[in-house]
Amino acid sequence: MTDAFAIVDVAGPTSGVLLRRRIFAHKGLMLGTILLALIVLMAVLAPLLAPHDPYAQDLTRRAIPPIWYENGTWTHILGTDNLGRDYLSRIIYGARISLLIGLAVMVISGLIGTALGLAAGYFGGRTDMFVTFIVTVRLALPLILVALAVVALIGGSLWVVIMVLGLLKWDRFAVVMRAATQQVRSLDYVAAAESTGASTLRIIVGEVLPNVLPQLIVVASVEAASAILLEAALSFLGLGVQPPLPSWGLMIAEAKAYMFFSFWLIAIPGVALGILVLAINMVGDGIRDVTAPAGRS
Amino acid sequence: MSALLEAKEVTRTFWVGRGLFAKKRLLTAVNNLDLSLDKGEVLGLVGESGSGKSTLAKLLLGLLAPNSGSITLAGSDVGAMGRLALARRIQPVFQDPYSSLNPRKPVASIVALPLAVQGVGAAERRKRAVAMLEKVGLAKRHADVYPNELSGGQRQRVAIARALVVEPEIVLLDEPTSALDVSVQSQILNLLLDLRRDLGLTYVFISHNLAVVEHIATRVAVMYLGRIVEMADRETLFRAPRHPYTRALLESVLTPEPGLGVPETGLGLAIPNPLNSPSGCVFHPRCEEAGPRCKAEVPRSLRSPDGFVACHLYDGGVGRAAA
Amino acid sequence: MLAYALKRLGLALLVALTVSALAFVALRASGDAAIAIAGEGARAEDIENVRKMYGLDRPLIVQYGDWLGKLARGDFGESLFFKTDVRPLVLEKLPTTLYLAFFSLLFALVISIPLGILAAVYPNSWVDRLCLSLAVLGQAMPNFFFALILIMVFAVTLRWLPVSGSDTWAHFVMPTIALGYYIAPAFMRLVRAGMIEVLASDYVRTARAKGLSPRSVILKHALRNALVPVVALAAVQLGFLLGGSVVIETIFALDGAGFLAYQSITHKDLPVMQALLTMLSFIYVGLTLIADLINAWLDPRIRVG
Amino acid sequence: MEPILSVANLRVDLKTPRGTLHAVRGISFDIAPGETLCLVGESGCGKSMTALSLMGLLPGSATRTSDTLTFEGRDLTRSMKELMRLRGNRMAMIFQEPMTALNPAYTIGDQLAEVHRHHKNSTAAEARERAIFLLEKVGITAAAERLSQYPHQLSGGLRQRVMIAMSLMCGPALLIADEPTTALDVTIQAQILRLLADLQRDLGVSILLITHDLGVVARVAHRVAVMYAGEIVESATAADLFRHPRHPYTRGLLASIPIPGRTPPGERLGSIPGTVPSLIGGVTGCAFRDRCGYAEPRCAEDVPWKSVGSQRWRCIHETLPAVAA
Amino acid sequence: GKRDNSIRFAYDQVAESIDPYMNNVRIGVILGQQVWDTLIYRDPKTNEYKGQLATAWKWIDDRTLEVDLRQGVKFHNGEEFDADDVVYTLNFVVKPDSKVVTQQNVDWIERAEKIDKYKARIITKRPFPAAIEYLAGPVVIHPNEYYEKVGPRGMNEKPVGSGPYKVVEHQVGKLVRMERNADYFKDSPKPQPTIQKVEIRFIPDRQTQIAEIMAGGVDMIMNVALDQATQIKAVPQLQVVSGETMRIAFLNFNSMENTPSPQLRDIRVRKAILHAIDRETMVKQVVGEGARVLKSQCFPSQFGCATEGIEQYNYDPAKAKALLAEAGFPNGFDLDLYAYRERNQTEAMIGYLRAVGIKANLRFMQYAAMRETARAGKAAFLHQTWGSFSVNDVSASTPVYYKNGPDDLNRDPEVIAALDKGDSSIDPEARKAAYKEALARIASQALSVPLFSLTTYYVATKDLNFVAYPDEMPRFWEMTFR
Ligand code: HEM
Ligand SMILES: Nc1ncnc2c1ncn2[C@@H]1O[C@H](COP(=O)(O)OP(=O)(O)OP(=O)(O)O)[C@@H](O)[C@H]1O
Ligand SMILES: Nc1ncnc2c1ncn2[C@@H]1O[C@H](COP(=O)(O)OP(=O)(O)OP(=O)(O)O)[C@@H](O)[C@H]1O
Ligand SMILES: [Mg+2]
Ligand SMILES: [Mg+2]
Repeated sequence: MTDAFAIVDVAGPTSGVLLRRRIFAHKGLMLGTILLALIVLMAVLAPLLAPHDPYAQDLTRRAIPPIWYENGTWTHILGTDNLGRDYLSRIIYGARISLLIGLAVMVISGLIGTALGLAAGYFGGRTDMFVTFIVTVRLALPLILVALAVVALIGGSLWVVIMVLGLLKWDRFAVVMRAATQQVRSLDYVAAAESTGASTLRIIVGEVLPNVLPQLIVVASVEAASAILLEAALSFLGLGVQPPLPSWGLMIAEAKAYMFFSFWLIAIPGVALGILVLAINMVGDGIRDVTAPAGRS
Repeated sequence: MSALLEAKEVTRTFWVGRGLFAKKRLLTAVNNLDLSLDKGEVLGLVGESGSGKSTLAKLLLGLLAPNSGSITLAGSDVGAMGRLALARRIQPVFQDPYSSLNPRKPVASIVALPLAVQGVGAAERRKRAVAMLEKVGLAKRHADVYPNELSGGQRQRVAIARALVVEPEIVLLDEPTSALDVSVQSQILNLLLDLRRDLGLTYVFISHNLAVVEHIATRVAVMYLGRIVEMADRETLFRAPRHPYTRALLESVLTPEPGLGVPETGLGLAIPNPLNSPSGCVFHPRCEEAGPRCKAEVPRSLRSPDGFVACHLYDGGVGRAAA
Repeated sequence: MLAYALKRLGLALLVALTVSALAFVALRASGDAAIAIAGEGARAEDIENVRKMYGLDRPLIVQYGDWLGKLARGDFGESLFFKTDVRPLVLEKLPTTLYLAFFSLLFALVISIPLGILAAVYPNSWVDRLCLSLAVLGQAMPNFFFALILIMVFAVTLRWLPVSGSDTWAHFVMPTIALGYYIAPAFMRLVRAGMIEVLASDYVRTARAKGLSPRSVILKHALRNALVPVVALAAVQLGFLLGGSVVIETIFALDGAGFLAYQSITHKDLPVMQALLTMLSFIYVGLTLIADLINAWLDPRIRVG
Repeated sequence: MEPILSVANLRVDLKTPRGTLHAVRGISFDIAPGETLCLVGESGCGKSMTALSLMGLLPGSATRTSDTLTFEGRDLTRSMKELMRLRGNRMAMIFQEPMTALNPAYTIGDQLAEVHRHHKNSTAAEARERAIFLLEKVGITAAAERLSQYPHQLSGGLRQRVMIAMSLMCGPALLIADEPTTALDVTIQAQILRLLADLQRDLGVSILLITHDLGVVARVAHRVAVMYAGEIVESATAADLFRHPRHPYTRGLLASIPIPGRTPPGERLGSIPGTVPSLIGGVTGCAFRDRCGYAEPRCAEDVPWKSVGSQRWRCIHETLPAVAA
Repeated sequence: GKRDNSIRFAYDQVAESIDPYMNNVRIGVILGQQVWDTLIYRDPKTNEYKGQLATAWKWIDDRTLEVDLRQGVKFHNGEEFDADDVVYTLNFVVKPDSKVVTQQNVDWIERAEKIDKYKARIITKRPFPAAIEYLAGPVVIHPNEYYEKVGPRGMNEKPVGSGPYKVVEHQVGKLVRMERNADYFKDSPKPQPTIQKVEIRFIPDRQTQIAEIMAGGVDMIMNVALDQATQIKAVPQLQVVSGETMRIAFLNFNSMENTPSPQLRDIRVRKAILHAIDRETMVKQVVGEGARVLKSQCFPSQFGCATEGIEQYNYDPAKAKALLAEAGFPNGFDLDLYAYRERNQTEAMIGYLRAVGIKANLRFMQYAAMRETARAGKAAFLHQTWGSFSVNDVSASTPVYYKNGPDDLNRDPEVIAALDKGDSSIDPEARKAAYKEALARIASQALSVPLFSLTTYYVATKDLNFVAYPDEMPRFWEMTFR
């Protein structure tokens, strides 16, 4: 049993090293992270990056095409919108709005859904029945319709949209967290923690939550992406964020009037939105892949 | 002598729904069961899968409440005792070392959890956890690794360390070695024996491996469909098993002795189904010696000096000639 | 079986009841219906009259009870905006939306199941990569954006399909694609994940050990089990499509329930809103029931206990 | 007699994120007609990989190489088509988990008949008749009614009997059983093993039985091959192996199980220190040397095969010196 | 299309009912004029009144109008037109129980009386000189027997009028199909229709409408925004026709005590807002051809609409900023701006306001909701438009918002007094003077921002002949294909 008998590196790389290796080997995750980081950076540094005031309008310089068109100009690299506002600046500031919506909705709905899901999965029985019921009720309520109705009745604004979506979009969190918690609940380390006399809260926070975290992150990413798209849909119907706020969804909605003749107006925010959602989804998928016990076989 | 841990007429049922269209049905996992455990004993609990061993373990640990009957620890009711007080006196070790350790926590904090719950300070906690890890044969460097970097045997040591760190009187071991390879199993069994000797522990040792139970237990209880059908000292039970099920069980043990072939157990194919417990003696459909009385009457527990047996054979016969 | 049916029916009723109660309270609380009913140019006393006439001055719970009572008789009340009975109005528009949702679902399934299977059978191959890319890209493009592009390409430029309307099957092509493509990725992922899991299962290994052809292993032994979660998702998605077709119906001027809902929202047409929400919730619960039954057929563990 | 299955220098490599895992590292064995060969060893030593590689059921990440791999004189490595014709037909397999090895979506009748109809081109009625015959043969009463039941309606023991019946549907020459009783209760285990032994006597099939339970090995094996870390370290008839275990690992194993009547209760058991080496990366010399009480520096070099009669083992020691661990 | 001599027309609103009394949307007005006739017809070109169902009319006293009715007119269902129809219709719509939606169009009527088969009298509640204007607009005549039988609901499902087109199919919320009324009475001032069929489809999304007309799915759309209209001009198979309308746009303040935006109580703030908006540029860039900057709070052609001697506020952001600073808002302030249509114009104004430091949050809603909010005193700053129901008299516009009515958010006593004088005087000059006084006061107190008149753009297939009128009414009966 001396070292002379050591056969090979028995331990192999530790799991931490392996995880890091998996993360860096995962192209989607890396690409998604980079894209997302760029967009976040753009949002944070908007005042520094934006060449113009995103709200400054000049009706005499309306709908100037982007630089790659024949009559584009370097003063407005992405051109201007129908009120003569610099499109690039609006896109840059728009990242703030879209990210804020994604994040805020994710946090609100995540808190609600995770609390419900954890409670249902952990306590089971009546609690579970109750949560399952309200999830069913929630699912039976057509999300877009209810969101539209509420926004229509109380008036649209950034925070109204965030609250409405946040209060409506917790269902997936609840469903996934419930299943994940049920699964973790049945594992012996929870029973072991219970037999140490640990309080329920301690068990949920210390034993259950860390183990459902990967699923939580994945759902959170999906929900953030879908919240951003939903806001865009609400804005599209005129019931989302209100102008002059440069939300990408709203920009698409306003640009749709120009789509047949000034396609870039709709294409640019459309592509920006697509890239953001794509990046978030790629990050979510990547996390799912690298944290899955066996990885993708 | 009053028992350290005692279960009296304990019953625990579950509602189980099977399939969409079926009604929920009542499953009696533990049925009117009596059990006592004395200080310093190793009580082996054997029985087939689904016979209620784990449920009984959870009842004893206070993780489940009995539907009826009482469980007392040193005379006081387990249900009324409070989780913390109970946890100081009785701790479990579970079967699967892969699922019994939280994969997101380093080993030291897993072992220290019972101390944290008891309110021990962080520094003290770590010191005691590391000391305990050394006691179960793990190196100091293992304190800061995560469970997935440990082998099955090492994990089970961690689980044992976690159970022992609050210095309980009773350790409840639910099939602690059945997921392990034999070479690791022997290490764990040796460790358990050493710890018991050094710390004066009392064990409840659940297993379906009779050879292991014979090796470690001082007293053995045999469970069948939620009941204990026979309980006796180790020697008595293995030398002179009385209940037909115990006998069949012993006959089924395959010792590594070549040339003996596979024994004929004489048990029928009527696999026990806890959802559909037979009437009378629950074992009668598989029993070679069953008679009409077995179908009709639940056998009483016949006390003997070191235990009891629940079988009509020893309580006035099974009735007319076996069917 | 009967007990099960009754239980599900009870659940459906309870859900619909809760939904309608929620809708009732929320809608009544957020705007004065009397003003909406009295309409353009009404004076304060007109509004007061309306309030008395429609019983809007009574406690909310009494009003709700009243509404329920009428509902039990199949009376959804009268549309404030269209001034006609709500029931025929909704029933007339609902089929369009049901068709649309159904065809979209069908479209999504038809593209996602084969792709999902291929991706699972050849993991990490180019098919798999393609599927994943499609899935990710598909979910990134807002469906209204996609719809507008479809219109631009197929209706305006190529003139292959009519832009809007709901008279012939051709009118449904673009809406179906626009709505269906958006939910297809979820199915694709689920089929792929389910197939990967099932293909790694013991019973598929058994089937292979029996010497069966790969085709029969995949289509007979694996697919059926992998479809169980897909069916459940389909029910949820169909429910989602029913509600989510608002945008698409608006764009394509499809005269369905989604658009009716949009109109009733913007016109504060409470009875219609309420009827739609209640009906949609009922349909949703019905769909989950159907999904359960299909799953019971697919998986006998559910069917025979 | 010609061996029915002949394996020489079989290797199975698996690609894993940590590197290539050599699950099976050059093992050779034969099985004679009507013989039961037991492959015994601890978890992860490559038993299942060996079995799966014979059946051509290795996971996609695995590659198999061998010098010889013949079954009934046919080279199994030649064509996948041929292999598919053989498996389920001439060679059949039973798996460890009776709970999950049957497809939950189909009746056992379907699943039994399917294999017969596939290989024998039989009619539904013929297949059904054969299924009933075999179910009765494996001790299932009311066989005809069982055909319309679903797997989940049967207990584990019954399901394993169904699996056995299924493997016998086409009258195979070789049955590969990978831990067929590990998941079962001791009483059921005894019943199943006995059934297998009886079937072998009646039908004359060869059995490759994989297990980690030395008790099972002792009772049912004709010959035994002990695996450690992807290699066979010792092979012998059951009688020889238990009477004279030659390899230190075999000895360690036998010492670590309590044997009723022989091991004094409450005494410390023998044990093998350390843990199984990782199979990732190359290993030269004896893989057991880091846990072996008899190890010497020579063990790191090529270790020769020793043999006495039909007993063969791979160790530098002819007989073990008296130094204990 | 031209081939089958039919017009497919798309519109973005649905009429809640086709019965002209039971809806208050423009498409309802459009339908009303195709399917029904009014007693009097106002020539859209000359603004001259002509007899339609009436042949003559005269005021008997200042509350009684006597009308002679045309003979030989038949409704689409064959019912003959006579005084009963007039009497029944008018008496029906003034009854509160009838729940007529367009109250303001009929609530000047007290009742109608039949004199003989072809003569009737209309009695007004008070002297009402504008009655002729209304009888020439929204007050259509229904067939009494049919209407009595089926009521407004039946009228909606199967409309029957006497107009140049008859409805052959009505799918609620979806489309209305009409066919030429071959028996349309020859003497009508509306010419005999030549287009065989008109299909009015409801397409809510403007963009879809444009796609439809570009794809040839419809023949005509209207209310196209300036930008799109400009661009569509480049499409060879389409024509763009525009015309100024009587609809005026203005910003309205709530300057009363309980205003939600107390900043607006300060006249300097209001003046700052007037100076902040570049109306000239807006007219050129976002409103459209034919539109004009308004000099006072009324449509210039309206009787009494003074434009001289009214205080004018030119575009001067620096001055606006200075005024704001003077008022104590050097860094501007936040307020809500309510709007319901011409959203791009509202947004442009938000941009202008922002440039001087006022952050206006857009609250975009349906008209009714906006008006409710304003009437409840919860909205202080509104982007309104007003079409005066095409009535060419200031009495139909300015007083609505400034004469102490429910929509008056300022209640300036001087304005109220002056407007009242104008409305109740009979002498034209006195009226003019009174209105001018009111308008001047509104301007000097900066109680409104008169913006501009609006233009309506129509897009149609190239081969359709039609004219755009200031009343935003497409007249299918006079359209033809080239
Ligand atoms: C035949 C003559 C007219 C009749 C019978 C009439 C009737 C109506 C009706 C039904 C509405 C409802 C909403 C709408 O379509 O805008 C309305 C409201 C309105 N009308 Fe007119 N209208 C007429 C002409 C006009 C004209 C020419 C204008 C302006 C140029 C105008 C300005 C308005 C305004 C500002 C509203 C407020 C509601 C809204 O715009 O949604 N109207 N009138
Ligand atoms: N939470 C529960 N809900 C429903 N049934 C349960 C529950 N826990 C246990 N059971 C049932 O109670 C019976 C006894 O289970 P238990 O786990 O105690 O058996 P066991 O003897 O420990 O078996 P094994 O040897 O397989 O661990 C089984 O039939 C089991 O299915
Ligand atoms: N799909 C796989 N991917 C990667 N490694 C695998 C896979 N399957 C098995 N292995 C590894 O291959 C080695 C041999 O596995 P095998 O299943 O043959 O062991 P075994 O002897 O059958 O063990 P057990 O007794 O646990 O069944 C093990 O180290 C195992 O971890
Ligand atoms: Mg158990
Ligand atoms: Mg194995």
